[in-house]
Amino acid sequence: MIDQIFGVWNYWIVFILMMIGLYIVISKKSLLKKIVGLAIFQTSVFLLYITFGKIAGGTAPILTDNLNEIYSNPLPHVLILTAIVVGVATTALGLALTVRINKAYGTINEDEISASDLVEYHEKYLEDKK
Amino acid sequence: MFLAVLIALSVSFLLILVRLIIGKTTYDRILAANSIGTIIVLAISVHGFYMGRPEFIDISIVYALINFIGTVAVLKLFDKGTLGDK
Amino acid sequence: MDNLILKVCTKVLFTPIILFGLYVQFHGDFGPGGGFQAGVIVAAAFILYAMVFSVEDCKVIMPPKLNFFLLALGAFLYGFVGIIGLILGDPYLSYDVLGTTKEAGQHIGILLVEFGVGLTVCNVMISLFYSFANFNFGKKNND
Amino acid sequence: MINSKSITLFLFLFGFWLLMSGHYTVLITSLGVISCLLCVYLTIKGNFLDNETIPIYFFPRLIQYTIWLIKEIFISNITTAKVILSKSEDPELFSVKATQKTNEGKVTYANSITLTPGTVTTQIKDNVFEVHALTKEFGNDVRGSEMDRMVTWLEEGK
Amino acid sequence: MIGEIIINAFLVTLMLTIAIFIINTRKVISTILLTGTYSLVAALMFVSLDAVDVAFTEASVGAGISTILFLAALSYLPKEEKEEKFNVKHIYAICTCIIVAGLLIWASYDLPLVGQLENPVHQNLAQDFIEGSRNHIGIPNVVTSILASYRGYDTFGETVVIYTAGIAVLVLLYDGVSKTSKIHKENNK
Amino acid sequence: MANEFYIYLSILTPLIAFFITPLLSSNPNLRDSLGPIGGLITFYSSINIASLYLDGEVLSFTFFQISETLSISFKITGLGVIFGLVASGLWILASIYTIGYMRGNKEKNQTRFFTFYSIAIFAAICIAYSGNLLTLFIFYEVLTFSTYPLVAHKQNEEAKKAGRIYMGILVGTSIVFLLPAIIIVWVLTGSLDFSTNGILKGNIPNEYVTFLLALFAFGIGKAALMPFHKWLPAAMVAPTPVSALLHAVAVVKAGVFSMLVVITYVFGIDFLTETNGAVWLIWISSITLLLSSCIAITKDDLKARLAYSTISQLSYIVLGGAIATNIAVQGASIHIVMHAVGKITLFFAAGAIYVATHLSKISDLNGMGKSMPLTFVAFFIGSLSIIGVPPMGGSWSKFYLMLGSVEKDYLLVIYILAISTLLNVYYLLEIPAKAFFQQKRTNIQVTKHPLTVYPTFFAAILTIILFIYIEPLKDITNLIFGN
Amino acid sequence: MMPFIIKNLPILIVITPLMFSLIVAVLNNNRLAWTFSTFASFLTMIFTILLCFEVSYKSNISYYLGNWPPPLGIEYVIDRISIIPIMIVSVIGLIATLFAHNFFTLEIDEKLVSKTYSLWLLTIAGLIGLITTADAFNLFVFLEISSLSAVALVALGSKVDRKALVAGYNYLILGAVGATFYVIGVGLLYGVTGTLNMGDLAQKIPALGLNKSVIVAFTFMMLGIMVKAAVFPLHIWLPNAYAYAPSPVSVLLAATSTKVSIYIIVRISYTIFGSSYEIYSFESLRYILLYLAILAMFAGTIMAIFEKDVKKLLAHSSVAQIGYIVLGISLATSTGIASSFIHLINHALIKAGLFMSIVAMGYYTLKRIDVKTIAGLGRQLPITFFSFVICALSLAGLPLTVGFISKLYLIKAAYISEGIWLPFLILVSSALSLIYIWKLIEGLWYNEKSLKIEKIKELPEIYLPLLVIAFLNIYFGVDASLIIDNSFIASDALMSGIK
Amino acid sequence: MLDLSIQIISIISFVGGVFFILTGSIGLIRLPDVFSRIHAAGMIDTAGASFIILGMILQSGFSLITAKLVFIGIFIFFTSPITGHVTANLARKKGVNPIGKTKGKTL
Ligand code: NA
Ligand code: NA
Repeated sequence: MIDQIFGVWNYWIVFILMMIGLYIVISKKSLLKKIVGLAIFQTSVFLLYITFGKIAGGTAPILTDNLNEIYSNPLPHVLILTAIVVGVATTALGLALTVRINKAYGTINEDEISASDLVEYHEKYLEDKK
Repeated sequence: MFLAVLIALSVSFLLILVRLIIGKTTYDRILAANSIGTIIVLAISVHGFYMGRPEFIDISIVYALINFIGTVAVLKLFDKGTLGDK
Repeated sequence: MDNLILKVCTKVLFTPIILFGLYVQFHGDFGPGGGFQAGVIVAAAFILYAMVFSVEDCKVIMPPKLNFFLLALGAFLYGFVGIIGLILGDPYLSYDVLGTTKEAGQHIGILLVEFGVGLTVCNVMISLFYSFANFNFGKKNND
Repeated sequence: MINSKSITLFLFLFGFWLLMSGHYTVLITSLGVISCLLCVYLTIKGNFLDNETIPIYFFPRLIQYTIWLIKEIFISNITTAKVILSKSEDPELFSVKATQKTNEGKVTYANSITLTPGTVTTQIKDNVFEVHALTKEFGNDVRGSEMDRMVTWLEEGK
Repeated sequence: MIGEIIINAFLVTLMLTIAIFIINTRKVISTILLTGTYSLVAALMFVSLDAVDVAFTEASVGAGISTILFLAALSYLPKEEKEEKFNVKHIYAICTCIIVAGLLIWASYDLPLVGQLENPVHQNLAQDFIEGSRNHIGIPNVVTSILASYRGYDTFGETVVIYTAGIAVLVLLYDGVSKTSKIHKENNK
Repeated sequence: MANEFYIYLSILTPLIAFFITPLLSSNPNLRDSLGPIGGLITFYSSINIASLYLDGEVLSFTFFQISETLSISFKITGLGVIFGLVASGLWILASIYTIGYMRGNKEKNQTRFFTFYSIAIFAAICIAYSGNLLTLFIFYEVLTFSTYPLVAHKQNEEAKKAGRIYMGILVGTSIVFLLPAIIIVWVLTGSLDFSTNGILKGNIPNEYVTFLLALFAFGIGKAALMPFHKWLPAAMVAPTPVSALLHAVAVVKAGVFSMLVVITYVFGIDFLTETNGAVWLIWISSITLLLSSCIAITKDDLKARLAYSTISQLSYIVLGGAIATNIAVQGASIHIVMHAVGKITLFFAAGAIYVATHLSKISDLNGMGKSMPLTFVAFFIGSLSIIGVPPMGGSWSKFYLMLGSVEKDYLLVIYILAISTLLNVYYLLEIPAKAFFQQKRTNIQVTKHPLTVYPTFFAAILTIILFIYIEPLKDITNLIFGN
Repeated sequence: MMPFIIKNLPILIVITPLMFSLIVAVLNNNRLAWTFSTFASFLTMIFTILLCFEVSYKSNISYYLGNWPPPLGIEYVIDRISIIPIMIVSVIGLIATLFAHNFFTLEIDEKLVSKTYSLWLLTIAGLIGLITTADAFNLFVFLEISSLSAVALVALGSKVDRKALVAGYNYLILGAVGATFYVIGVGLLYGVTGTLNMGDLAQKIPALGLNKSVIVAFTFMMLGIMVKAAVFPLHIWLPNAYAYAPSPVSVLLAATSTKVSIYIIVRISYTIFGSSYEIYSFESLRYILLYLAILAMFAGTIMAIFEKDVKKLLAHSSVAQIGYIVLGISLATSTGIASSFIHLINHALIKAGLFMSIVAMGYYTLKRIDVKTIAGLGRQLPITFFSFVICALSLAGLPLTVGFISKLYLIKAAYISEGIWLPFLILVSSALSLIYIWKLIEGLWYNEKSLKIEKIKELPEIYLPLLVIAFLNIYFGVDASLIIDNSFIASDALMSGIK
Repeated sequence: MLDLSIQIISIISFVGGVFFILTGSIGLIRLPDVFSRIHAAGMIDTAGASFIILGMILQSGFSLITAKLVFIGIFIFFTSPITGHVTANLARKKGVNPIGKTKGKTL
């Protein structure tokens, strides 16, 4: 019973965590918050992978002299190491863009950015009319 | 025994988390975050013993390090408004 | 940050942190860690130094040009180790041919590529910090 | 650039390495030597290989001081715990004069104050430290300047 | 065994709590610190799931470097988010999330239970890697031997990704961007 | 092998003209002479092709194999010979006339005009000799696109708007209806090659025949079947030689030619008769025929009236195809020739009048007959031919169409033909009547350009010649369904 | 030398641009950087051509990276299918690199040009790596290399227009979400099979029987890649990204990046899941894709009709064209896939040509090219205009151009599978596309010019690549057998994997 | 015998560490202002950490892990006063006033 709950509990919470991240990405207007949401989303996915790799009663896949040791699966770990790096790369690039956007627009709020673009468009339109 | 320590650490973690969230001043938050850092450093080490593989203590060291630098970064940001020179 | 305690302590901590990073770099075979983590730790030392003193001071130790060169060099080293395998007649990134025995080859290969990773990661992190810290925003927005 | 400081630093670092490593093969150890040399080189390049970074002259008295400090820390911890649990805090903020001459001395003193729970150095202006204490007793301990004397002793041997 | 379960359950729940707090924090600095803490707890979770290398990385990157980058960027950004009223976009987001979460939970009924030795994940490859690392490569850290040798190409790719990010940020935050170009002038006439 | 040389020659001549014309922009005389010379060469080779065809030679070659079942290939068919003759023959006349018109009117961008004129002729010839539906479709589109610059020649808003309608309808219908129709044939039969008995028989369920034919009929917008006829009057803004090209030679004839080809070589008239798949087309074309005649009456603009007349006349040809008997198809193919010659006469006349007087309203032409006798006589002859009065060529085609209807007992069709003839009489003969018998109203300056007048008159004479010299044409039409 | 090269071709096509990108970054001289980049893309193309020959008689080349046999290590597979997108990327890559130099010097800070070339080569390397890999996770890594570098390149357009930043941001975030979805999918698959190698997955999935995780994994992987491929409702990042990127970047991305992603969609659905079609009837999924494709065709076309900015107009049209390609895939027949491949190739040629001619006009006039500024430009820039018209007519599907061939086969495939209604819709949308194409051609040639510009001299380094593309548009429109045959071989190969 | 005594000392050490950490956490919550809370945080860092580390050292026997644990201890001892001081310093600089014995009264 407890095995069963443990068996899926991790999955479910991880899914919910992912969705919180995704929710932030979709719903928030702040460009910075979206990046945060993305980070949460990705971190939760990492957790999913690592959960796959776990063996109950196993140990970290760093070999000991004990030949009967059960090691958790190292492959997901490797994959996630790569994914973490990719995640930080995305974060860095996103932040750089956010900073640049704030410089160019004076805001990092999605709505205000579109509004600003719209104003620019209309100004140009009026100029053309002249 | 190690589990008991871990549970105790978790309890204090939660207590400090309350401080982190209610904050009051930002400095309270920084302080709380830093303390949480220490708790986690200890927790990682104890967990290693609990799992019977204490040799992964390097993670604690890294965490202690990151905790320190992070705190300095936050403080610097509050002090100067930037992490850079200007 | 004009804080005496912080400055003195940073000076003291700088080298041990870097050494710890290098330790992580070269002991990745035996325990947790490796090039990537090492790169981050070494970079953390530089970042700490840059925050406590100034980015300009940090650029004395790690000039941007050198930083950029090393940033590319790390990844290049990784790719080049692969090419050596290629030249010696094995598929790309095969380390078997690098040493006298397959196992020795693997050791050498792993050591080198991990070093490449560490070099790139460390320098990218420093470079990221330089870029962000000294970004020319023009008029600061402080709301 | 080979002087007592760089050599000492190197030895310290290498000791650190050996303690951490646990793999005493030729390859790893020589990598360790290179790493330590690199670290020393960086301090030289950054031009901060000075007394603040590596206060050699503290060393003869350092162990004795540390033991004393640990004792102090232990005592003040117990007192602080009492204060917290009995809700009897009575904070105060005051200034004390530090008698150390060098930066490293002052820093050691300030840190020692902070490290003992119940007292925190909040500001350093030249020789005057502003200290926050949890209760009057803690304040009295600092004002009693035993610690100041210990640090000055650490610094100057007197 | 039971201890593992408790620790896991506790940590995951903790992450959930932090994540929920992140949703509605408008103070950016709190968001950043909470995110750092989230990563940190994730790192603990990784340790407890035997992924020490991942924990190491998550602690140094997720909690460390990322936070510093966020803080560095924050100095050029508004310190507080604008207030948002509940709007259609939120409903849309909630619906998307519910659907996606529903799909995933539905899928989880056919996922192998966590931690069972007979799971396909553990039956395939894993043993080969462990044996290979012991006998052919001769490195105790299996993660390192997979990372640098078996899947060394992935790691090369990863290095290139981080290189890309470095160069991209360098280029984007280059000092000279404020100068306007010939075309820009023409357009803004 | 050597005989195929004539196909190459007739195709390449206009293509070469197309490439050379822009190079000669600095030398107008040389440039303008390319048209007539090219026309002569093409016509010469077309005649040779016709005689070879009559001798029973099967001329065909594949220019390019795109994939296994797709190729760009050419093949001489009876219908193709007729259309080839028409297109190349009238090119001679038209090119001479164009010189006069363009110079007389001092139009801009003459080089561009001649360039695209050549490419249009090239496309028309390629359509005539195309050996499969793909080739036909390709050059059908080339023709559309190459005539756009001609339609929008004046580059003002009106011309551009007309150009858009022109392109919109022609390309739109061809893409939306014709292309799927072709692809359906391709899918059903695995081939697109023309065959004298059709290729669809046995490959398509009978109930789909009507549908597929409808796709073709409306897809070939150039046949101007209602409701896709609007492009034709819209294109009237173009210079008159273009109108002549569009309405008499290349474009509309390419349309009806394609219709006939589809009916005879893709469906096969026997198959259509068997399945009754074309009956609806008879009614659609009849309605178009009547309605457009009625509209023509209401138009005061000369070219607009001619345009609606064209719509109506094209429907005769489609009708011939739709009746789907040997005689009717022969009549339809003869009508291609007859209408081409007749209508070109009328347009040339209209252009000549415009060049000379800058008049385009019928009501302004009162009494102009005396100033421009030759032109109006030619107009009169052309009108008679279109109405179908002997001894003009048009009478033959109408005769055959009537025969076809009788053969199939479509009495109503005969009545419709009769009514439309009456309407023709009214709206066409009104013009010369006014010109000769009404009083001249205003004092109008008349400055004729000889190169506009003589080709017009020659074209009129041609309608008579064709009445007399019909035998070769009949021989060819007899071979439409194979030797 | 030669056997060494032949043996290692699959990896050489990836590491050549990759290693050169690392070298180019540290060069100080911009012209030198360009020369190196050109050399790298030229080498890549040579290797690709050699690979074509290899593939044509080996039909399936497998390459074990690090000498570790799959599924232990990462495998590269080149076959008759993947060679098509590789060819697209390397050919367009070379042409675009040749074309890029003037634009980069104009549109990007002088100091950043060499780094821009580095990102440029990374994009190319990333795209090729994506195609060649047979490892589900390695695919993710290269997906990120290509998209991160592409994002940076797009954002570099900010020197000209600040909207490039927002475009880059949206591209980044959506792309990252997409990639994460993909990773979730791969994770689920890994969880139930324990392997990452595509061939191995294909073997193991049928053994699982009807498994919910596999269905969800498929859905997630597809969703993730569909973001990158800009399939209809997930395309929102595309128009701005293409429109505000620096000119050469627009050319490269528009011609290659979505094509590669679409190829991956095909790869996932056929190579990985093809073996289990019998177990999972993906019929409903197929129809979802089909309807999305139809929506894309119309949405893209209609947006393009009302768009004033020409680059953006072309981007909208790309959305529609992606719809056509996806439509072919969604038919799930050999002819359908083949028609998709045909259009994949052809659209690369068409869009490259269109973007190249439009940005060339922008270069000559120093203006953003919109419906007003193009007025009369055609007469000033006849060669550029000529190439533009060829490519535009090709886009419209005029006979004798590649666009016609694509439409022909697509409609045939649609008719065979779905009857007449589908071809009808396709043709209506392509007839609608004539409206915007005609708007441009008419504006370029027939409108009175609105810009007061002195006589412009067209530069050979700009018009030569352009003419090459225009020529290819016609050449493959006439001699289409190469494209058609290979597409059919590819699609047959794919379909043969389906049980 | 020795083992058992080490075990007992170790347990005592853990208990002590836990005691100080919990007390510190409580302090962090209930002390009135940031300056007072620094003392509580300091307690966690010093007594709390060192007792727990001592407990672990006793558990580990003498090995590399001992050395690393010592390093952690030293590092915490080194950095704790810095963060404490800098936080207090900054709070002072930014005008946060310490609260006196009765709430609301600043010093
Ligand atoms: Na490692
Ligand atoms: Na203290």
